Amino acid sequence: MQSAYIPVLIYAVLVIAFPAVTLILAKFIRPASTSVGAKLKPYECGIPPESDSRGRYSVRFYIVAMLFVIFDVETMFLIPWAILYRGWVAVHQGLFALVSMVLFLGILLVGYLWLYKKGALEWV
Amino acid sequence: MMTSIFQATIEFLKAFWAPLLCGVAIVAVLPLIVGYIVLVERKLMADMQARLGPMRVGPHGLLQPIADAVKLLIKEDIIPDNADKLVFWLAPVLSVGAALLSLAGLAIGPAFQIAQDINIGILFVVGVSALGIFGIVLGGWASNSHYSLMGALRSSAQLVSYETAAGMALVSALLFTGTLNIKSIVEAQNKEGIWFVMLAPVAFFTYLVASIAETNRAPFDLPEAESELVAGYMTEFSGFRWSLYFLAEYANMIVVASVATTLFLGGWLRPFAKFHELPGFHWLNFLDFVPLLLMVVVGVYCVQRVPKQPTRVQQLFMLVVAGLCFVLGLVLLAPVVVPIAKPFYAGIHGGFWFIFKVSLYIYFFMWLRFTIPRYRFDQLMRLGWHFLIPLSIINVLLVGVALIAGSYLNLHGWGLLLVTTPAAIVTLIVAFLILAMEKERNAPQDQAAESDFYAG
Amino acid sequence: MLDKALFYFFAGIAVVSAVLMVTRRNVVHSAIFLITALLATAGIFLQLRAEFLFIVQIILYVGGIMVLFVFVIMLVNLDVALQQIQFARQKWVALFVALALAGQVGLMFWTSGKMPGQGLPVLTAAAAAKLPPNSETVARSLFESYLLPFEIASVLLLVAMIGAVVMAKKRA
Amino acid sequence: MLPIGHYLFLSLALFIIGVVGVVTRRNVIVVLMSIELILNAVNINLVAFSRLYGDVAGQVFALFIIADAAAEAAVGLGIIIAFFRNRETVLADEMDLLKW
Repeated sequence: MQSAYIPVLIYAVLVIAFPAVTLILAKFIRPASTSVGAKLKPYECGIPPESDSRGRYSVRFYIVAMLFVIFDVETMFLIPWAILYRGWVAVHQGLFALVSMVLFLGILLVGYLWLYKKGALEWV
Repeated sequence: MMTSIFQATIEFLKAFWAPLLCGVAIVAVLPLIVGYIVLVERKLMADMQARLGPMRVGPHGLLQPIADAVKLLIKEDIIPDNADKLVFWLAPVLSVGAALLSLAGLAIGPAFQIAQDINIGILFVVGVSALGIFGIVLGGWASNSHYSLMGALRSSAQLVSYETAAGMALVSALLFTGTLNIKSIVEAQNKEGIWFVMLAPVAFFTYLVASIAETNRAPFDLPEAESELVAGYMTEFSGFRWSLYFLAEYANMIVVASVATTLFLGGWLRPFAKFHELPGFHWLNFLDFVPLLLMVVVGVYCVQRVPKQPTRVQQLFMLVVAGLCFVLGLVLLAPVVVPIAKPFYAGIHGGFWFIFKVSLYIYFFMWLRFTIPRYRFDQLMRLGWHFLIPLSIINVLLVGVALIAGSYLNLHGWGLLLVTTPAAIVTLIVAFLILAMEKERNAPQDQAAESDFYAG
Repeated sequence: MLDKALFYFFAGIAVVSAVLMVTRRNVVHSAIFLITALLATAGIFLQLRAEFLFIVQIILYVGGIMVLFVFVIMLVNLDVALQQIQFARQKWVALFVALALAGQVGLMFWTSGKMPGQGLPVLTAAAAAKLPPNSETVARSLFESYLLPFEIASVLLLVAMIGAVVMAKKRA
Repeated sequence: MLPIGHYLFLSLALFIIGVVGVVTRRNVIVVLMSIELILNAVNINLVAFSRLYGDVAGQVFALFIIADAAAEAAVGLGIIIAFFRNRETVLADEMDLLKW
């Protein structure tokens, strides 16, 4: 572990402890909850809940998350490219670097355009 | 044995006292800052709607955040019957933890940073703050209510859609910096003598829109659209748990504003910071006195308001606020005029400019919230997937082309504008083409429901 | 000393949450424990001086792939599923596989005549000095030595994108 | 300074847990998550050896493995969604038809 991360680790503990400890402390400060019955039901504008909420939802949410993962991978490959790009440009290798990235992005853009044409990105 | 542990602790504190102090300060002060941001937001909203806003607690409602905090702390804690107790407890903690932890990577001034000089700097901030999505989606799932789960799914769908655009905007800026280290990013802008907002305006715009959507602020506050979803993923959360989500939301706002400030607006640099380093006096160096001027104006305003206060206590309070402003002004003046204090210039003025820019960015968020009506969810997703993402990808490539052209023309600093501005203009033309295409595509929109791609 | 403590800390979290992930009934709890395990692994990466991979692990694995998992769990999560038997009748197969793998490693140590960990090369500071600045070195290696795999990765992603959409779309 | 064996053991432990998960769990989503665990174990090995030899190639390969895991998760979960729409279940042993 590089020493620069040790404060981060301690800070992480602090940051998780802060809300957790306050949540626990708040338990002692506030008056005990005496709620029963309807108050503890999920809020559905006053009507008793019809069903368990953990049911089926639209597949579109999956498509959004899936496309996000793919584009996220793409971004993570773009970032190392981006930080080296100026160095390559300075030694006039920029064109090669750009073409290799255009190829990478181009292949993915084919997929994007296919989705766009198919209407798979509607609503999405 | 005891002494050796004691010695090790001393060594440890010696090595890390500054970042640790920053950490403790952030955790201790941030809730307060967030409280006051909320107050400022309410006051601004009231002002724009010709109301007064909170006035009761303290002079001009200045103690309102503290009253709110106490209220939230002692409120009844309701856990719904069918909730998953462990996850219900964990989710708000996760949300606030991710938002606060990501602050560790940011540098308020050259010295105020918890993760000093880490190699992955900006990615650390972006990556860790993205983990907050689990707080949202798990919180919505745990409360076992339709509104919560729907709000959580919507919110996280929105977050992930705009994260890609934000990431691409980030890449555009990183093309100029050549590093991920936060300090080096700011230094690169100092060396270049020009902020990246000028060199990559389209990326800044993309990041701006994406960051509003990522923080669930109006006009993209779909997850909490009261008229449709009650309060989205927070519906079942009350009292202190709710306030943790609230804290996370505002902390996230600070995070995105800081990232934008660091990447595009020159971080802690003063405008035209290059002239400060030059020997002799340049007329642009009057900017060194702007902080003082600002403080004096606020102080004088407070003094002038003193007679209008109804009670003695409030008058005294106003005077104290004015005095604080003057003292702050003096502190900000010292590094400019007192020779001994010169080494602290970067620290003190850096902090001022950074906070100033972050405040402006957040002010812009608020302004938008008071001005623009809410989007519909499909409009929001279309804006993200059909407009921002292709635009930002094209922008990355065009900025790359511009940089190559710049290297052949041997351009630096302000000269780079010669190549980046045409690139930005081309990107804008592409943007208008995309918009026109979208408009044509969406013209016969009513039949769309029948040919639903994912139905069934 | 600190290195060792941190390793055991992260490794402990990783193993414990991995076990919990496999044994929990509730899929959402499993996902939470997998996230913990992945974050602990990110800590191990950091300890191994792979800063860039640490953040890639957090952004891609935890912030990307796990979000996808959680989404799908939300989409298909019926409470009926919780009441069903969660474990297949293949306990013996699992035990056999685990024992075989462990036995193989044990045999390796038995034949080498050394205790686990002994005699193996130690991670030296000299080797670590070659790694930073990490993002830059990784980027250099990626684009100078592994450019072709990089381009092929985009084909893989394209296939994944189209395949997943075709899977999820309604049947004609 | 730790010997490489520690990391190999950690990796092995995660690998075995992953394999046990794949073999024993009925829920396909958990099976996929166990596969992620296995891939993760591989990554630990790669990064540990990259640290041992001071060569970043291992980290680059770990990067590729993560990209691969993303693709695998996308397609795998797509299959699960398609399966769930038809059978209203995500249990592996109910996947007993080649075509439905």
